[in-house]
Amino acid sequence: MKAAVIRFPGSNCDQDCVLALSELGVKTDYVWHKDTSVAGYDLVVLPGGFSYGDYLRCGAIARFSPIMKAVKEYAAAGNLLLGICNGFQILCEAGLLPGALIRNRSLHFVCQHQNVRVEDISNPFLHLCRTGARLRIPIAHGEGSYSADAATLLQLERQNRILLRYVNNNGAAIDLANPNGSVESIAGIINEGRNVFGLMPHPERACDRRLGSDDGRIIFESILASLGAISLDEDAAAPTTSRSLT
Amino acid sequence: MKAKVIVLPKQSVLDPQGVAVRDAIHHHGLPAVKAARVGKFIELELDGSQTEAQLHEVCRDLLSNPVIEDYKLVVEG
Amino acid sequence: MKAKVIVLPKQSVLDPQGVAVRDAIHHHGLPAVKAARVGKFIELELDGSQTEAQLHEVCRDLLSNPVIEDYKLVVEG
Amino acid sequence: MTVEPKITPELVAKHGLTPDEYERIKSILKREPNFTELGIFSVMWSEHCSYKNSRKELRKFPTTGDRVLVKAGEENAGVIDIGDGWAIAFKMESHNHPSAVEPFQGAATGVGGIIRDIFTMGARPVFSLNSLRFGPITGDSPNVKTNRRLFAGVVSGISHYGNCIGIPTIGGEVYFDESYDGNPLVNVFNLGILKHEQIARGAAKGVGNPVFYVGAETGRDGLAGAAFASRDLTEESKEDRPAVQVGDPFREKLLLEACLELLATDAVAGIQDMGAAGLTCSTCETASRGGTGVEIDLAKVPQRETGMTPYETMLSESQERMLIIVKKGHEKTVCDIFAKWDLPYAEVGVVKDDGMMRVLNHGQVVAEIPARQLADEAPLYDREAKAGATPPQLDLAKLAEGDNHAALLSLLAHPSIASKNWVYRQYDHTVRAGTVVVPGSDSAVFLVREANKLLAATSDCNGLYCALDPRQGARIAIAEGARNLACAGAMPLAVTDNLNFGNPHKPENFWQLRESVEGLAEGCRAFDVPVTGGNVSLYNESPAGAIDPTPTVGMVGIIEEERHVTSSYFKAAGDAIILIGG
Ligand SMILES: Nc1ncnc2c1ncn2[C@@H]1O[C@H](COP(=O)(O)OP(=O)(O)O)[C@@H](O)[C@H]1O
Repeated sequence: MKAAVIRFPGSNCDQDCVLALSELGVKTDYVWHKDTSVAGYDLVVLPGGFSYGDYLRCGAIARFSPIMKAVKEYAAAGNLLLGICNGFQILCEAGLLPGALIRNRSLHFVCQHQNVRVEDISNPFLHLCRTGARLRIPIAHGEGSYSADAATLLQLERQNRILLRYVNNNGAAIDLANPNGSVESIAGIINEGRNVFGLMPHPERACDRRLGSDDGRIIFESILASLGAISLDEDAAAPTTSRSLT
Repeated sequence: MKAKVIVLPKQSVLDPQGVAVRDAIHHHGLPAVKAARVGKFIELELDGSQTEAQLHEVCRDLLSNPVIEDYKLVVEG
Repeated sequence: MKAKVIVLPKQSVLDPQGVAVRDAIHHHGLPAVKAARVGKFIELELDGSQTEAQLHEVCRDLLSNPVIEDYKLVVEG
Repeated sequence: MTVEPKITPELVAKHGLTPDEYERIKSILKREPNFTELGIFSVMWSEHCSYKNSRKELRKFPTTGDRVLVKAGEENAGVIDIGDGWAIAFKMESHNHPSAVEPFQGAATGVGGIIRDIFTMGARPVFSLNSLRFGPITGDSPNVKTNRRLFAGVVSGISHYGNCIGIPTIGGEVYFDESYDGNPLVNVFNLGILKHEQIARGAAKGVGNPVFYVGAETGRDGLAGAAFASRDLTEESKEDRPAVQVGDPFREKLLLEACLELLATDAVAGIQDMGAAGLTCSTCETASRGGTGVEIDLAKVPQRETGMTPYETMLSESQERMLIIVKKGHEKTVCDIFAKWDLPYAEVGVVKDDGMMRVLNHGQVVAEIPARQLADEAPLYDREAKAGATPPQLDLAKLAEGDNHAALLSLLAHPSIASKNWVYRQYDHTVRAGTVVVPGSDSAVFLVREANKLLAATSDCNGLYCALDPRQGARIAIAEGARNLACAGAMPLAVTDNLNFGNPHKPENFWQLRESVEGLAEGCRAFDVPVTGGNVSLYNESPAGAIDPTPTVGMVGIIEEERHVTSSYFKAAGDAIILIGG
């Protein structure tokens, strides 16, 4: 299998994503934002960062970059597309996912290790987890508060498209554990076709136990398994709680 | 020739900046301010070769996000 | 009763947002836009018990940063 | 053409030059300088660029060692060997004065400046630290409100720039004390990684080589900021301050990637960032280091504003710009890479063999100065040093008996001691997927993946100790740094320092500077760590007085084995607690 990490000029998690995938044995290429094709890839990642400085709104300008036309066609054909942090913002701006990400309610950038709960595993990105599993993954964003109107939320809920929620150490999605004011503590959602996943936490920063958590690996491993690139003993891989050190 | 674009969060959308500004004004000792909303003001200098429809397109597609924001466009001169 | 405050970066100060917006508009296919400046738009709802001088003070001390920004205040109604 | 002002003694004084210094300028030029040349001398001979009041003291630092690849003062930053062909470049720099005027942009552009210093060396920046000082922030007095605004503004400025460019800020320190009322200190540190053979030099080598300007267009920002940083802050400084520099981290990210991509080719003969004194500093320093001359034409410099005079263009401190000496024949490589990253670039001049810094405007000479004398022969001063009044001694016997429990709580609640989570939560400290020990412990620990090396870093200085005894305080700062590293499992490698003091013309301030430098030097010898570079910030003084002497130390160590990595938190109930030392 082959993965592509899109490189916008202000991407800054592109190298981390390539590293995480490469360490799992995936051949991964950088694809420049001025390119116009993602043909031949089995996974496309929109990495975190500040794509075009994020001067207007996060992801607003990136949405119009030349590569995005190809990315949209690629997604429309049912291929796997993962947007992390700024990548999630771009997916929303581009209309590939509903809703929008607005300024954190504290008005401050927030960087910390964060618990998130897996809400649904009937998708290619989390199927190796157990529903309700708690993952500990870093977040780092200033505009990560998910916002959508009531009709959209209802639809997301009904179609089991909310995949991750911010929770506390006991796995409860209480307001105190919500780092940015996201509606219904939403940390990640999927599209109707269940092939486009956007999330604010950074799984690529949680793939190495030395960094305090390798809970992010399960997301990449799920992707690989669903593409048939690895076969895993599901029980061994599925954490019911965090596998992190602390 | 100039265009001015005002982009404001929709009434239904949470505006944490607006709340923070109102609270700060109260702290400053001016309770007369009942509410505040914070948006963007964008001033464009034009050479006249554009149409108003083109400007609206830019406002809708780029300068604002219709999911959470409304915009107002005024072309001058 | 309402007040509207426009805050813009001073002319001599670099406005990276403005440059990014202009470039994005060009990419979008509208070369007619020669320059862009991006600032803030703040709408205040008032109960009428304030004076204009108080509002100016809030604009100067709180809503704008006089070192790099200018503001304009319009009180309505 | 605008008519340039006539040079008068008042104008000379306004440029911060003494009559003696002016005479020296005339003897170097063998004539009167014109207005542009006067401006050029004034910035190059400011304390900020020439260290004319501190250089003799700085020579007391130990700067050599087995691991030193590039020594302090030779280039933009020192370079230290960390084994297996890998090296690190690191340095600390202050942005105190700009942050006092505009905390957000002042701190942000400080981060941008130190990062440029590091990638100018050919290194990829991998993490940052920050060391901050403010006046008290609890209470309601106007001073306290200002301090809170400065504190919040500085932290969000660092957060904005560092997060956007994608370099984690993994540690630092914050102290609050009256002596910093109105005189905040913002010291920022960056470290980069490179292979030995990748070390880039800031020298204009190769007569006939073209000189390129790359990066952001030049505007009137920060005109004469270096001179501004070499004065006391007064009420008027708010009036005559230079146009504030605004940082653009997005542009700098592009510049960083483009420069590293270019340095990986064989096209570059020399590279230098445009920091304080921008074009002036970069042209004369590269010429001086290369033993060559440089000629540039200002008409070719990308400009953001219209109608800029040669004086303004030469003295502008616009951010995110670099000067690159390109090997002749490799021009296209430069153009291709900078076009790819959508950055402005221009061939603005050429390397000459006559030792002159020659500035043209549309082909007409507007300044012509011997480069080496301008860059390296600023007058050096021995200032008078005299110990100030002995600080009052605390009589322990007279301390009132109190409620220990309440005393402990109030200590823990003091902003200097309380958790700094509010600060470092705003800094992206996990980007680059290498932070092994996050902020909150004694030292941060970072895994540099490209080199597979574990580094630890810390910044330390207790200004109060230094006020009581600057020599002892400085030694303590080094010892504290070394202890913090040891507690993370690391062996200290080297030190960078930022000397923050008051006006050096006052004998007691100069005495503090001298004592502190000697104390730092003693500390470094004791731990066998060289100083690889740093920065001097004097004139941290308001009408209320000078700051406490603050020789901030940034120390880096290496952890040989992963199992040595240690953090400072209690891990589990029942673990033994042992107190050692004392
Ligand atoms: N400005 C800052 N930026 C990032 N981290 C900081 C900052 N200030 C303090 N910290 C972190 O908070 C922790 C405690 O700092 P400090 O109180 O200086 O520790 P100590 O007194 O034990 O040396 C350290 O890990 C330090 O790196």
